[in-house]
Amino acid sequence: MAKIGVFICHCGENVAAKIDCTQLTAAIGEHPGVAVSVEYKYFCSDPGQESVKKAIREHGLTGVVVAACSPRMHEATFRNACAEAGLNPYLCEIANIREHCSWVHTDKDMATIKALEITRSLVEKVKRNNELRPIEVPVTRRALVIGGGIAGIQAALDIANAGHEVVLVEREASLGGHMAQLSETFPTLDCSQCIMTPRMVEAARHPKIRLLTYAEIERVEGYIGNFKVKVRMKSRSVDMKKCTGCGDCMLKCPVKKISSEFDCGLGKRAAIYTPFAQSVPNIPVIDKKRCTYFKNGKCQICSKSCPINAIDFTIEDEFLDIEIGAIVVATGFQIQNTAMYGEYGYGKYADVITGLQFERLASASGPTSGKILRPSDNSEPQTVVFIQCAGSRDPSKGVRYCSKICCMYTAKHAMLYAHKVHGGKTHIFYMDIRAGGKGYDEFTRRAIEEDEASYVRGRVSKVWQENGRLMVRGVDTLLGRPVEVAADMVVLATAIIAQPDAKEFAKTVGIGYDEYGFYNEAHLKLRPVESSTAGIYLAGCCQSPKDIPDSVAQASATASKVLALFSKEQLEREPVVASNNEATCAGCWGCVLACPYGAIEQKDILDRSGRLIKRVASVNPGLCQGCGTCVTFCRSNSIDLAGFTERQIFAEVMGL
Amino acid sequence: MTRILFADKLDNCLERWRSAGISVIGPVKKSNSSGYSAVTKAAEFDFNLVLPERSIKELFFPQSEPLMRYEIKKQEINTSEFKAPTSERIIFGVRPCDAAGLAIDDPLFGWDYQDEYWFQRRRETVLVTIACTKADDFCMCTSLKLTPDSEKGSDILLRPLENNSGWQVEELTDRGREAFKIIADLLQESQEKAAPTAVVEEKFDLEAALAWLKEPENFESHFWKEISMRCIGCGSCTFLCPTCHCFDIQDEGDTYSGIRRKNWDSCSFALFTMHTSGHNPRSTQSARWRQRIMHKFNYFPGKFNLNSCSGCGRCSRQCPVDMGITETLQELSKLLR
Amino acid sequence: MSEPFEPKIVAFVCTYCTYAGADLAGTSRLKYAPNVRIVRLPCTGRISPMFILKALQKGADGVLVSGCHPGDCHFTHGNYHARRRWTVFRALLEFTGIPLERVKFSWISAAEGVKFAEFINTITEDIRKQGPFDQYKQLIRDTESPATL
Amino acid sequence: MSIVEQYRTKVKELLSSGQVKMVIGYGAGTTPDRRRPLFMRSPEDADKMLLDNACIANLSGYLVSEGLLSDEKRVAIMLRPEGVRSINILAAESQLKAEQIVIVGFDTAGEELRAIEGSEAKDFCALIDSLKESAPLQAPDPLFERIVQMSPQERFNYWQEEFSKCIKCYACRQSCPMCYCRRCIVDSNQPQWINTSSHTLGNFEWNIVRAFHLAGRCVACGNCDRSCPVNIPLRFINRRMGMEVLEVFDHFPGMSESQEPVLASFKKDDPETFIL
Repeated sequence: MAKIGVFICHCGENVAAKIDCTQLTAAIGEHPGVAVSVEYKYFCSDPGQESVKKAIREHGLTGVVVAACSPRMHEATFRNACAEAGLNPYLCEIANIREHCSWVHTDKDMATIKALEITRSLVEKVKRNNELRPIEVPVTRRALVIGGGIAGIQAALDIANAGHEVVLVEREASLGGHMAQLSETFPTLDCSQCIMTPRMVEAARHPKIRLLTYAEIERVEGYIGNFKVKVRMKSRSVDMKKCTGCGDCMLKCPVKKISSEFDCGLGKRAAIYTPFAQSVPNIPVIDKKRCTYFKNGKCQICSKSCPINAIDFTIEDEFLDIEIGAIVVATGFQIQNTAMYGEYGYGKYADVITGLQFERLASASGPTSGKILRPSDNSEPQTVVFIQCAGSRDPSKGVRYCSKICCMYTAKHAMLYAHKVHGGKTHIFYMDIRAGGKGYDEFTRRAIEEDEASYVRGRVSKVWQENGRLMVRGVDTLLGRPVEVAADMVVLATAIIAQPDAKEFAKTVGIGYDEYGFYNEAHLKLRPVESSTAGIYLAGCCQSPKDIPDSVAQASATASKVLALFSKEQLEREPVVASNNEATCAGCWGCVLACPYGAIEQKDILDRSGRLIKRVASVNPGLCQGCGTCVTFCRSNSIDLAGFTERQIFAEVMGL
Repeated sequence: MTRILFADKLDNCLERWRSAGISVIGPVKKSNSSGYSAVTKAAEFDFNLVLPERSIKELFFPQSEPLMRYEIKKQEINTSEFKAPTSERIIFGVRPCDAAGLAIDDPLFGWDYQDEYWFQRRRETVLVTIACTKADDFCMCTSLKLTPDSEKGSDILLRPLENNSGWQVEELTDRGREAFKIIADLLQESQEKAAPTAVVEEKFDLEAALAWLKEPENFESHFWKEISMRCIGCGSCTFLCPTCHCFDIQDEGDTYSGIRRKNWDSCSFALFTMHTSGHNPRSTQSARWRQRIMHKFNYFPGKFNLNSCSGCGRCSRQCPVDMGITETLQELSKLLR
Repeated sequence: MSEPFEPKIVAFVCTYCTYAGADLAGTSRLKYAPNVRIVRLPCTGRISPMFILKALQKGADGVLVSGCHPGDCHFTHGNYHARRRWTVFRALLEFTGIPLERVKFSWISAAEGVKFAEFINTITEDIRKQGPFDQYKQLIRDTESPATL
Repeated sequence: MSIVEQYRTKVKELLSSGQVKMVIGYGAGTTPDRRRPLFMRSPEDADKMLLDNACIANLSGYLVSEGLLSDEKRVAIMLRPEGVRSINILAAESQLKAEQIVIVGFDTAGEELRAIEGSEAKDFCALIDSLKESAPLQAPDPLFERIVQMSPQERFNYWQEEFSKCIKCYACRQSCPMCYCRRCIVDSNQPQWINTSSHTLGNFEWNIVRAFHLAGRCVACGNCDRSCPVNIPLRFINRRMGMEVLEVFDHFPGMSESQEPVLASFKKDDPETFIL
């Protein structure tokens, strides 16, 4: 038999002024199953809580309803009190008679009736509450960081420095990502390589970090604290244990004219190569598509030139299975191909380049050793036009969103150019200058005021070649007139887009993505670094366009989430999770599709001899967040949600 | 000379009975479905139906009968019983198979516990049966040793006249005589001839079928699986059957009060025999169909010396997959030969 | 009739948005009609059409269902699933003759205390104008009457 | 060769070659106008097979009867296009594997019964696409139109009268290929969401919940409607649901085995004009 205690709180005058608490106490006392009903001025006070505990002990209560303020205020308080008195905390419910009743109604009689109905429906609910215990999930205290750009490196270092193992996976042959390609960085103009390289080395040498470059994630299974990850180690054809990184092979390789991805096509590389001089690890890979041996079965010059026989053409892809507790996804971005702007002539005129190509030109380790030279004739451009929003904020041809970093790097480019080419002129076509950030607006002002960048507010309509120069026609919307500039080089501030395989990869890992392919955070404002899947976190541009400080900050934030998760051996989770009645489940998998968290899996029911009897849905309590969408979907009423079971809700409605 | 009730007097009869406090029920087709319903005017009767789709059973054993109301108080539960209605009534235009069906169920509802919900209604009801002058492919009363003008269960038997203008009246019971006394002056003596009763072909050898069913080894016969393969497990045969009588007790209500009801149930339903443990002794549809046949033609006769079937043929007539008792008994009576 | 008709309205709301919005209406001391009883669920995704049917069986003259605005769902897309269900269920109610004025759906965020209060007032007045849901109540009464024949 | 003979030959071939262990088709019924499901396991059984315009029932529900497909052997079934759509839904909802089902297709739309090409569900995609295109153009049913035109009160009364006839025999459910749950929600009694008593309230609840469970899944084969022993026009409710999902979500059930269930998927910009 149910023995429910009902505790009606006056909340001083807050409740008592509009609800006749004495009448309410008497009326609810007559409700079937109510063993005790008492009123008190402040149940949330110490003596109030003590009286609840005393009543639980004295009457042997099987459930408690506190009619008071919103459960969002004091549910935790009273559930704790119940637990202290030996009653399972989930056998306590709160009837909200303050926010939802006394504070919003003026008629005392009506308010009292309403309070009674609210309270008794919760008495009916609590009669059907089950004892619940926090779900404990064991945690493998090893993190996986996917992506070896600045965000991934930062996250890996932060986690490793806290003493936990990290597996850092990078699909290119070297760490570094986009940041390694940059020249100087805004707003301080310090050299990107100078701040990046030490980080790369630190990550590679860190005793807690296992660095897997030229590696890709094949499969992710499991759930928070207990992922099983399969990593494909792509074959380098170079024995990593032997190779000393002397570079002889690259010098001897006869195929040398491959356009360098790292240099954005402005430089060349061999078929056996490291992406760039400071690569970490400094071990080359063979580009099998271009290598003469792999194409024709003849050559092997690199192998012959290697003093220590580190080159082995027979090495195949290897697979590693790693147990992981938490995953940081830091897979970065791509820049948009601006081919859709035929009118800007990218691809047609060699001197129309992207911002990233400009970075390579300006980089001391780049193809021009830091000199700004035109790709067409290696001459120094005297006038450079920068076109901002060449793709961003353009719903018709590009993308709708702002790529966030272009205003700043364009200002930086103008500055770098001014510093390197004295007397050179810059014109910047822009839509708005978005320079929010520490030192950012000052930086753009400096570009304008000290380095005489000429900002023209308006869009460029056409770029064409005339007498060896690039003619740029646009409009100055502030002056309201067309502008035409003869330039030697045009730099397009192209949009940041998601990695081309971002959506596929999201499915591999099991996280959500938006229409652009950027990964969805669990909550844009309050949980910006968590993905919608528990235990998987997001850092850097894979979530949305960001600059370096933001990427680093987000990376450190993911590290703090991972460390919080790793702070205990067991992960405790609210037991408000779904579970399935396997006997009645029809195995239609509607719940599997409907679950926002991928928390429902298929489970085979076998008989004693191992024969398949049927397949049913099975909820993984480690992943379930307790929304209950599956319950509503389930036609056979097989799935139910603890804390809000069908029985409880039914009783609550029927008790109204 | 026989007494005749002419159809044009029917409205007067209804009026007489109504003034005597007797309500009249008869075969009616409305909303595209036929059954026995309350009638106030003769024009509402539909005597052309071979058989109403829903059987007469629901007038004595309603599909959902409230048994008692309960109110849950803190210290006690108050209950009040529902009684079967006590108003007198005449069901006019009953088919002989339906009347016989009621007679078949009488011993069932009274063998240990007298089900007053049934017997109260039986006592208060006069069954005025009309002999059948036409039958369809599903009628099988003759196979059950009944006839299209069987008297079983009836209080009055009417035989339609050749010219369809009325009925010859045969009073079978005192209750029938009572009811017809009220309209005695509306009946006429006449020489009018009754139309021939319908010819219903005998569809199976009942004795052979019964003998086969009694053989214990046939319980596990492969026959059951074969014959029931297309059965989809709905309850339409059992619910339309005039003699099927299984029911379930349900409480319906909210926190404060509710009603305990007696609802039809069907041995065709997969959950009919489901145990709380999850075990289901009749876990296949073939076991359930076997149970239905065995119950009607083996267990029920064993207990009451009666077959629990009056040959109305509704089970076959309305089966969504064209199964039914006829086919099953036909097939199994063949097995013996 | 001297007593004005006081409709009974049952609301099914998600705890993260509309429930919190109702809390905000309370903390802002906004005044609204006392006819609504709230049933709290974790998410609109948990709100089954059967809840609505049971509320009607319990004698509700109106039902309202409310949760987070699209894109705001705490569980990322419970409300998108709910929206589809509602669309379909509404069509079903309409086709079987349940007046749609009696079953209302809304998005009310945790910040929309004012919207909540106004919404409750509007729906209460709407349903008061329509009067008790007699057609449905007759069905309920029928279940309580003894078998007639 | 008549079309029946062609099909008999085909069935014999399927069975004698061992390609399938059973062919589910139609045989003669009790009366000349009736057809009943026929389970053919040997080539000779094919002689009992019939095929004509009276072969209306959608037989696909038999495929999910317990144990039939568990030995992974193939089963052939005679289906109209709606039946093929049922197969797609059953496959999409993991109740069977489409490649295990050999479809012997035919169509009774129009005057003449005609054969349709294909042997697996995926072979009928083009046909089903064209059904989707023509779905909105279906000739209106006068009674359906009348129901739509009614006031809510009239509609309520209309349906209550219809539902009051319901005897809860569940023939609608049992004959429906989509009602494959091992335990129907109406049989779930903790809690008892749907009153099992067949008073009009209970009948209304049952019929509305069944229609909801079929929303976006019903292929309008008509099995429920034909099975109903008290002739409740169930097809109308299902049709209304079908119209809704087609109009609002562009969903035509049973297009392919990879089609997502309409109520387990969503678009962020699904219409929501009714949400205040």
